[in-house]
Amino acid sequence: MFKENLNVKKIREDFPILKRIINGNNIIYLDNAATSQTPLQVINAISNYYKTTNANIHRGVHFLSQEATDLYEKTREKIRAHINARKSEEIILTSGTTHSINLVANGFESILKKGDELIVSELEHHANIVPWQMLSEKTGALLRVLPMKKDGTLNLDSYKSVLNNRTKVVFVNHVSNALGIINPVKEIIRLAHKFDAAVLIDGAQATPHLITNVTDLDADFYTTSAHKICGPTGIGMLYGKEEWLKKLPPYQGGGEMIDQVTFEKTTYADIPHKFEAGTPNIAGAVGFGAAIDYINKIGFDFIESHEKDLLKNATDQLRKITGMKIYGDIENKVPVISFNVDKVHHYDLGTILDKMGIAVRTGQHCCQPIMDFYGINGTVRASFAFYNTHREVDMFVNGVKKAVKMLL
Amino acid sequence: MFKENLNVKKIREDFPILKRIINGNNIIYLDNAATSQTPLQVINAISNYYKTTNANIHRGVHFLSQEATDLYEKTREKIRAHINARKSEEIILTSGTTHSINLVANGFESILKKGDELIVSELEHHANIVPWQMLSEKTGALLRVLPMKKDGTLNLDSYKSVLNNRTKVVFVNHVSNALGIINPVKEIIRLAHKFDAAVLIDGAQATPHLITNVTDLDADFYTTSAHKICGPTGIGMLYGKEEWLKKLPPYQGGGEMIDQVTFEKTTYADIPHKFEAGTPNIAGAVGFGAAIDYINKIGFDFIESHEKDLLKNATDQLRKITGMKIYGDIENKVPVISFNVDKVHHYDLGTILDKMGIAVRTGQHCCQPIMDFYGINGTVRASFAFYNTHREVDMFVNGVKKAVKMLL
Amino acid sequence: MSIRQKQDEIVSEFALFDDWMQKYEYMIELGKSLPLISENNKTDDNIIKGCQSKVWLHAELIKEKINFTADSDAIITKGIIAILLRVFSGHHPKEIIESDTEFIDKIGLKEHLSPSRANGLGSMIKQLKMYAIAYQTKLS
Amino acid sequence: MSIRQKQDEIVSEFALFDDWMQKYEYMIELGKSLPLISENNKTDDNIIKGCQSKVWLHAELIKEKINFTADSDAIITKGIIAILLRVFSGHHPKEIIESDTEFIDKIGLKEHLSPSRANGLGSMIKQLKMYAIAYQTKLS
Ligand SMILES: Cc1ncc(COP(=O)(O)O)c(C=O)c1O
Ligand SMILES: Cc1ncc(COP(=O)(O)O)c(C=O)c1O
Repeated sequence: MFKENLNVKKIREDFPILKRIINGNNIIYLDNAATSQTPLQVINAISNYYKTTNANIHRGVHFLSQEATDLYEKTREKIRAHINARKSEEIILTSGTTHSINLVANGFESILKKGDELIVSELEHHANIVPWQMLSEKTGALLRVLPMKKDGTLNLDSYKSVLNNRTKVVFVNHVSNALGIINPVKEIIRLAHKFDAAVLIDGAQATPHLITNVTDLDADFYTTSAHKICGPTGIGMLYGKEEWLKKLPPYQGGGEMIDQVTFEKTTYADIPHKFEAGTPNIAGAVGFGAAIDYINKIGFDFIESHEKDLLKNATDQLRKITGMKIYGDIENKVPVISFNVDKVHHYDLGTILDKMGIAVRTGQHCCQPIMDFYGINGTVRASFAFYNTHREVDMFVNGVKKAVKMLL
Repeated sequence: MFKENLNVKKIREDFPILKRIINGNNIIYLDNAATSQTPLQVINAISNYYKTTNANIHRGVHFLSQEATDLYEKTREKIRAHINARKSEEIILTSGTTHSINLVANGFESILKKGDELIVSELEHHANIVPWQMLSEKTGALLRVLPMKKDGTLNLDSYKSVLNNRTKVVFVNHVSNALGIINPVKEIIRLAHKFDAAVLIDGAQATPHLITNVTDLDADFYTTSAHKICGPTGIGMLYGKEEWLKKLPPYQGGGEMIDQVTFEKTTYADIPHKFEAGTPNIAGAVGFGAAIDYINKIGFDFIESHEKDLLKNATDQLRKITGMKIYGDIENKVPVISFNVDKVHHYDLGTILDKMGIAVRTGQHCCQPIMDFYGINGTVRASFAFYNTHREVDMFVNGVKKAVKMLL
Repeated sequence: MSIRQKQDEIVSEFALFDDWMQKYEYMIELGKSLPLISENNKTDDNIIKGCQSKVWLHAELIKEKINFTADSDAIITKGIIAILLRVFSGHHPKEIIESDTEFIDKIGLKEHLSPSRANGLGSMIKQLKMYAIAYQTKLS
Repeated sequence: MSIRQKQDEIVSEFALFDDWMQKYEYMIELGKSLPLISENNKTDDNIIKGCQSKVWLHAELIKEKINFTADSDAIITKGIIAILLRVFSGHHPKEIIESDTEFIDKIGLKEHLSPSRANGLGSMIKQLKMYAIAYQTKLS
């Protein structure tokens, strides 16, 4: 039996949305892998920014502009410290993981030649597939697949046989959003580096649950979105090793990313500014900084241990339901459970759960290749966060039981 | 003499930042062209979104996701109505003008051939130059210039001589951010259409001051940023005619913009989703919608007439200062004044004004070609908004006089 | 019975339910019991692209009236389809064109027709109307 | 006088000012009065890229001490340069390397050294230290 953690009760006070009533029931929010909820600390940081500091940043001589620039740059430094990057110039603020990955894929257009190879894992989110497909079409580089196994883990033996001297970039998520499995990215990077291939790690689902250390991983690129780690929408980051960021051409053209502009010739600014064209999401960056402070205050020791309990509790109970099939049901996971119940359509199950006030995600989770692998067209995905309780787990499991009974 | 408008006093209550004290003085914010201030109505819309509705949109079956999707889509419709577009699918939500322009320029890569021509006005912001330079390099299309005249207006005669059958895209701002001059974009579009060239109008500086009617203008593309019209950072829009948006390939790859994904072949969703990869800035969109409601409540009749008064008041007074040089000093302007004082460096003037609590922008304003045209390396730019007062104009003019006295 | 009358009938039926449970149990029952479409009309051509639950819709003009058959792989979607077909099938194109779907709102299932809902029902109604318009053109 | 002593001296001087006006008037005066760099050292090579006000910096090693000269097109920037040169010019590379710029904070001009400030002074101090490091290596 799992005892309710007393800290969680206090933590929940930070999240006004968790008191929301849906269809007569208190909401049980289990769609955290799609987006996490936002604590008052972050909401207030954003409001205060607009109430006291709002100004366009960089190159402004006036007070507010300086203050806004300092806040913006402070977030860059907070991210650097949080993921243990060497230099803050290695942190690019983007509008999210999708933008980060597109920026890198676009940059490789000038580097790749026909005959070069890219390796994508079968577990990827569309955000880490489509930009590379577009790149592959433009450059003639071949897109090869790092296949998954039945249990949801990656097949490293196949990976070794796909890797070769022509491999230029490997892109793998740190944690799969559809299954929650933590991938052996350090090993994947080590193997790729033997062939001098760059590795991009999509950390969108990892950063909410684990401490990331890009230096220890030796990742060439690492991405995440603030909205998955208690931060605001419209802001995210790209970590890139200095050598790589200097090598890649800029992505978008505009203000702030230039050095000199004439109609004949334009020269670009240094990193990180080269990649930050236009007015950035300044308030979003302020919120992102507040979110990093917030999760560090909660602490990853607590997050990891509480989430592990939630996952175990939910998995243990779900497994007992007749016809239950959990995809990627292994130990090494973040608290994400993707499942189906025999003869029940995931959409129906999600709809009934919603009527009970239980928010889960249903469908393909932007991972059609995984669905194709399992020969299904979707799953129900319950994803937990550190502010979820064991009582919510119980109500969720009861909800599933009740819904299945209605639907069968 | 100008009398203080009583409505303005009430309006200012909506903007808490206007009460901020800088160096012992109440701030006088005259950097509105860089970013406008944010009213409580917008700040609260964003906070409330996070406190009650926050969820990832599209394809979610649960209540919050539906509610968030509705809010997001409502903003699209509000923008459509506000700029009088025909269909809401013609509105793409982007992270801002820079993103919007890059999206279009990138799309033309697949359309242009070597020998095709692009026309850029000499008045453009770097955001409307650099993406097209990058495109020109990639495609071999020639970048030709629509020149400006001494008074800051565009030389339409030269334009006519540059336009020809090879012209594929013309890009001009509706209002110049460095000078504030309103350009004859309807005529520019009409002339370009004779040669079947597409026209992109950068409306970043127009939408805060004028009602835009894209259908009347017959613009092919029109862009703006929410942060310039009382909205949040990190969100903006691209209007594109349906025919064009269908013709252009997607910009970024990722979730939401796809129809089917396999490693062999990916097909894309319809417009507008084709151009909205990944989790958008949902809270930003909510704030953008609130900003449109807000400025429409204030009303453009009021905005235009009050701003005209502010501009006249400030211009009349500044002209009397010895050594004053106003760039683009004509009638047909929004309330932006770009100037220098003989023998005074713009940076010094801006610094002293800042010490008095007066926020102006100094430098090139991301318009190096205009600076090159005038043979200067910067100006002081005071830009007004509907919440500025005549008292602020007076204090600003006095501030300039005092600063010049100190510096000479 | 006219489309309007059928709609009113359904609204009164649904008024009897005390809560969402009863309502959804009823829809699930409808979804389970109705044979909706013949297998040879369940073609890819007849598929309406929703994201998660597939919807097939087939239309035939029989004596100036449109006969709709449809199906879905999700049971709740199927239940709502059953209700929609009961209302719209067997009517003259003109009547279908002139009708609305407000009754869905009245019986508290509005969210299922939202264009952002991942079940294809919104698109199904659009498609249903498109058939009516197409056949109407043919008839006139 | 050591760098530290000069810094303390400047801090006491600035403590006499009642408000920002006096302080800036003093800096403007400094900026106007000092001949900072000889025209033939005002080359593009010696330019430090700030965005709005240009800064030129020239360094020479004379008898194990670095002699700095500098200039700017903006007068306030020039004033601060005058202060910086008074402090750092004429010292042994080692002393320069070991010194800090905290006194700028104490006299209330910190914002001018912020890396985001558009006047190139932040970069100028970096460059100044780089010269010291370069000459130090040469000497040792
Ligand atoms: C005319 C013009 N175009 C484009 C931009 C770029 O807008 P943003 O920085 O919001 O992308 C600006 C803003 O400075 C502008 O004034
Ligand atoms: C693994 C993974 N990669 C990428 C993304 C895309 O992130 P965003 O939508 O914030 O750009 C997501 C979010 O759904 C994700 O889970």
